[in-house]
Amino acid sequence: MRVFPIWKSTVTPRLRASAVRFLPVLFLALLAGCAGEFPQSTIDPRTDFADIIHSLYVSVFWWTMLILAVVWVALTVTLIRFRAKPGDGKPKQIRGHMGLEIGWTVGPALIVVAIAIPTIQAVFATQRPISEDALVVEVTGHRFWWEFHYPEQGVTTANELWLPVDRAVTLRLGASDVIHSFWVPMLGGKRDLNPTLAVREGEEPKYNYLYFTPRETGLYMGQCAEFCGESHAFMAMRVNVVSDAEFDAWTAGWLESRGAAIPAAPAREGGATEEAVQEAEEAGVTLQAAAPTSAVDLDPLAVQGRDIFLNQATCGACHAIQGTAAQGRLAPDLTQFGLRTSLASGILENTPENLAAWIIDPWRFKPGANMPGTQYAMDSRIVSGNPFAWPATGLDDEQVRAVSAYLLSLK
Amino acid sequence: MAQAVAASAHDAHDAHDPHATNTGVSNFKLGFWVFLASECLFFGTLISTYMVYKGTALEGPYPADLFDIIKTTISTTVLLFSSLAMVLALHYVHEARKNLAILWLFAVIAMGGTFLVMEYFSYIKYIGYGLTIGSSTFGSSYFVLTGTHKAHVAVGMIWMAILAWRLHKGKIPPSKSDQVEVAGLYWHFVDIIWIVIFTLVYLIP
Amino acid sequence: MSTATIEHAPAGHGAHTEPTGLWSWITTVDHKRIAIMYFLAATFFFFVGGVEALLIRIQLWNPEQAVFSAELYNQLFTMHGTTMVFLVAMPMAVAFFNYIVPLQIGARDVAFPRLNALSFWIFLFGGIYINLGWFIGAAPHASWVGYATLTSNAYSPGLNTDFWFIGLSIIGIASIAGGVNFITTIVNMRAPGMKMMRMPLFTWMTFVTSFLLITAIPVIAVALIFLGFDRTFGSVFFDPSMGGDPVLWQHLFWIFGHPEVYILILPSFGVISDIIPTFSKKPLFGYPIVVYAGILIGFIGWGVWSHHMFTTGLGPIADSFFVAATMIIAIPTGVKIFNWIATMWGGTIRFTTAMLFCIGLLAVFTVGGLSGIMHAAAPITLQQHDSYFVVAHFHYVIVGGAMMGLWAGLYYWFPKVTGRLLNETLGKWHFWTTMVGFNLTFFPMHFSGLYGMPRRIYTYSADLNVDLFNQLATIGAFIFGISALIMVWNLWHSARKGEKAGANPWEAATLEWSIPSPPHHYNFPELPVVRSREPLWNDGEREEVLAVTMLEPETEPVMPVPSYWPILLALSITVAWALVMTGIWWVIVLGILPVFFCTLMWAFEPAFPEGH
Amino acid sequence: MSQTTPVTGSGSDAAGHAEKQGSVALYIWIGAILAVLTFVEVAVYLIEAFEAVEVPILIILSTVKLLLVVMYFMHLKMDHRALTWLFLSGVVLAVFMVSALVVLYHVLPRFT
Repeated sequence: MRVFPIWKSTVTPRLRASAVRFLPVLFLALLAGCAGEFPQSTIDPRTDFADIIHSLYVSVFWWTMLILAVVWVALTVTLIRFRAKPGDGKPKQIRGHMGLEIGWTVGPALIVVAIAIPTIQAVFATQRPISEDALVVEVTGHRFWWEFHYPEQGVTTANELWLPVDRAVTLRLGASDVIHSFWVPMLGGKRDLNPTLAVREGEEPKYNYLYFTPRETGLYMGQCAEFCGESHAFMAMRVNVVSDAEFDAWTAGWLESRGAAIPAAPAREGGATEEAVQEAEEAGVTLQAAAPTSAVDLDPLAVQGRDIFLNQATCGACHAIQGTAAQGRLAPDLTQFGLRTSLASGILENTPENLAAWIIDPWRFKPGANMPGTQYAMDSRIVSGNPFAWPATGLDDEQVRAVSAYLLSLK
Repeated sequence: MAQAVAASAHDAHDAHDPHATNTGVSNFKLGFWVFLASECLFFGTLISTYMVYKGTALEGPYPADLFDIIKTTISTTVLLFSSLAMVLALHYVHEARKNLAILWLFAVIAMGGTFLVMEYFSYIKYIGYGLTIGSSTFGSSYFVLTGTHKAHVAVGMIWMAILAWRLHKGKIPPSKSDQVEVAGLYWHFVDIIWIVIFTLVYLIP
Repeated sequence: MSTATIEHAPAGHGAHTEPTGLWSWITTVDHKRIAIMYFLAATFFFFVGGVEALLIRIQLWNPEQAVFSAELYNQLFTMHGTTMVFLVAMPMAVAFFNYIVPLQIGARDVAFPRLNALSFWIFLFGGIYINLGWFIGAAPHASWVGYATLTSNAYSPGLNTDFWFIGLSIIGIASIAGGVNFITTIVNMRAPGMKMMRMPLFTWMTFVTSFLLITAIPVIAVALIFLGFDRTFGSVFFDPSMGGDPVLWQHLFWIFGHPEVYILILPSFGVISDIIPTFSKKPLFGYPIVVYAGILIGFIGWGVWSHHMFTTGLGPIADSFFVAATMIIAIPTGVKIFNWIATMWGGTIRFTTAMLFCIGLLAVFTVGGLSGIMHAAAPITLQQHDSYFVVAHFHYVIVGGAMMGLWAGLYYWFPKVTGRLLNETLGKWHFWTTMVGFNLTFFPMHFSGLYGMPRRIYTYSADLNVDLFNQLATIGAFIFGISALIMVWNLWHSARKGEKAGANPWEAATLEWSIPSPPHHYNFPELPVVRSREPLWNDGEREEVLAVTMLEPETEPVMPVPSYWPILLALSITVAWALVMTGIWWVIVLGILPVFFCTLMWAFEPAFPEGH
Repeated sequence: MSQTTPVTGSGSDAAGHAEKQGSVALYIWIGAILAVLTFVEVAVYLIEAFEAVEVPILIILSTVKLLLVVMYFMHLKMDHRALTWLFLSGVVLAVFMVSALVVLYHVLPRFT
């Protein structure tokens, strides 16, 4: 009997390659019977790191399908062929067969080796720095929000991570309270943020790291992947991968908000320099880089809001806004807050209504959060023993609107 | 647990037919060896934790500030000799020399007691230097490890006392020597755990 | 019936008629009664954990919906996991160990009958204790793995975590005692001629499981003690600000936790290794290989724990070691599956409900095993860890493996326990609703995981686009719930009105089928002498001759006497442990005194009737 | 696992207890050796010349002590082989666990 190599003759190599790659995805989508956008898909890689994982996944997927097919076919054939029929006699009493035993030990062992070798290669490939001049971001997990600090640029932000496209990134991961896990599926696999251990003087604390290079601009969704308490489900984040110019403009804007002298370029491309801002403007980026920190630029409501924020409600005890007296480090840095697309660590769209509702009652959206509402203190709804405490802000709706207007004006 | 397993001495079927088991070893003794295997893991975890935290204490006192090797060597030797006393006690139970057996059991209790008293004073000293269960990872792992061991010694002493009393009452003839033998296994096991602790905690820097 | 049985009791043993009444159950030391109590308690907890699962599924029906509060949801999934692992799967397996192992090896009871009773009562009180939190609204809420710092006083104030760590450590005592008991029983109490390599596979796997129990449980016990000290006495084992490493908790938990997985699955492997030959009318294919594979799984299972920690950041060298060790386990597991299929090959397969569950296990457990291979590849785990993909994986392994096997065993051995067959029609309904419900619940979770839905989340964003998968899962869960109701109805109905079974309704080969159903409380009037691996099949040649012969009738089987000290000791241990929660030293000392007293009373109480 | 022989009613051990025990002299000898080994350990600890080889020597010495107690005081040498296997399973896993954790915490970090 002639064997038709259907696979070989009808599929072009290129198509085949892409089929091998996307068949599992297709197969899954078909089975699911629905197609749509999956912003946290683990099988839609957009970085080198995610690519390595995905290609390993695809190859292991096919190996497992092969094994599954063998087992299921053998099982089905056996069940049909040897079902009890009327008049069956006593079957032959077979106790074993050494050849078969060796066969089905060695066979799977070979498959295991075939899987293990690329796996271990991938283990090493994904756990070493990509390049010397990678952009370093120090990520700190808090209950229930993310802090991002760019030591090279001197920029600190929260919940929305900005990364330049096509530049290697090193994320240094740590946590301030419990274990969290950084997971933006399209950018690659997760890595835990362990609470940073206190060490003896002169010793370096241990951190975890993630290394990758985003290769497409876009807004990527992620969330905490290690159970961290009551609002674990609401600890989301967004990663904004932008062009170099946009990134530089963003950092420059942040530094300008701070009102401090822009530091000299310490590393590659000088972080955020004035030239970079100019370049960005020349490139036609419409980003509002220069932050209007002077009262002149603000509408009256926002001015009133700033006063409430800084003086009446003393939000600055926990929050920081660069260029103002607010320099708290317990809660998200709100500089350039108006640029954020989301609030409350990625769970709400950043609209004035949502912001007002959040300021009035954070627990409505994020139970267990450390932020006080307008009517209740930070610890009043938490069982005793919470080390954090802050009184209710006591703002009325008008004041809340003012604060919202102020925060949204921070661009 | 130790008590529960020990207490099931009477459970063993060999109470009425000592030689009906497959191995010829009584259920009680065999079961106790299995229990000791389990205890290995129990102490193994405690020792692992001590080893993991070795050298990570943020602030003193550190082991080097505290440990008095000479004193610890003396208490270790006392515990070692209590094992010798234990094995002699068992020997005389086999030989049906009740009074000698009781005497050696008392020796076991006395030496165990000496060990505990010496260790108690070193605890007092350490606490005086500021080492507590909450002062550092060294304090936590050291006190829980050695404290668990001391609890085992204390349970063993009570067990020996009960055996001595039963021997005195004539309730442990040579045919029931298992009761003493298993207690001995327990005591020796506690001893070898100390051998390990002495080396890993006190001697290895 | 081709196999002869001994339907008579030795004459003149009126004293051995079984006592009845509640008191006789409370004080019983009979392994069969203890087994039944284990089974009933585990079934009760199965429904508790099942209701928790259904509530979880209701909450996840739609995205961004809030049927319960986040705090209550956290309690629900924590208790679902804790309950299903420690209060359902384990004790259910122990119920089978208790009933079947002594019968399979030809013993009259386990090695330590009173210790056995103690194990049961401790388990029961511990199980109740963990659940007490529900009544004051403070059920455990830090997930079943209880990762450190989340369980510390700072982040878990209140009693929630106290109920968890105290309850679990109480149950641990029961498990270690059970493990000691079964190892001793199997090594020491086999009938004449029952060599190790003649033991039925279920007994073998009980043996291996018991080793895992006595070696793995102490590790979690110590970890729980550390946690208790941290919470109660201010030690700093897991306090990062003092250099205490939360990752150490993960190590200790998974050093226990991975053997625990095999504690759950190996008994089921044993069960189906006994059932498949019976309903294929062929001896187990490759008996020694299946035995060695089981031992190997247990042994290697001890060295793979860090594959639960690939995202923890142990570094590539450690990761690679655990990748390799984990993948090696796939080999003996695969060997077992092929041996089971080969056992059926060439046989005459009868599709009884018990056999259907075995086949179901082979079909779905393989799926779970293969997703396990994906997780063994560390980089893939970086994407799938703590996502619903993992939830799908371990439910395929634990429900599709462990529970399926136990249900197979239920249909297989129910006639031995009650003397009546379970209704086959209801049984098939049970099987098919289980298969449909189970797969509908857990298969879609692979997709929600692949599309980025983390586990242990109270609700999910509508943007994730995983509503459909969650809704399928919820529908499946309710079908699955119905299947459990069918099972219970079948148990209730058949126990009273089922068809009479006789001694060996399945024409099985092992020793437990040589005695009447239900067995006398002393099991074997005379101890059998065994000459082959299938004593009732006469070494493969099915004839009307027994490969079991009975020794000369003993004058009187001497059975241990009932005792109330096990339940009292169990109660005092539970109370003593609970008092540790107070952290007041004299209360703790007072709590220990009753334990001491009960232990002494137990020790001095004769286990056998006077004169023996 | 344990190799056991199915014995029923075989009284081979019936009178065996006394024979299986060592003599008093043996026990005293073992006790003396244990004491000497302990002093050697302390000497190794105190004498600075041994610093380089201190750890392996200490581990070997304490293993010898441990084996002496288990084999003679606990009679494992004279008892049924099954007991050795049962106990060994626990010892092996415990040693494996301690060494694995020490390697994970104190050795591997040096390579990264």
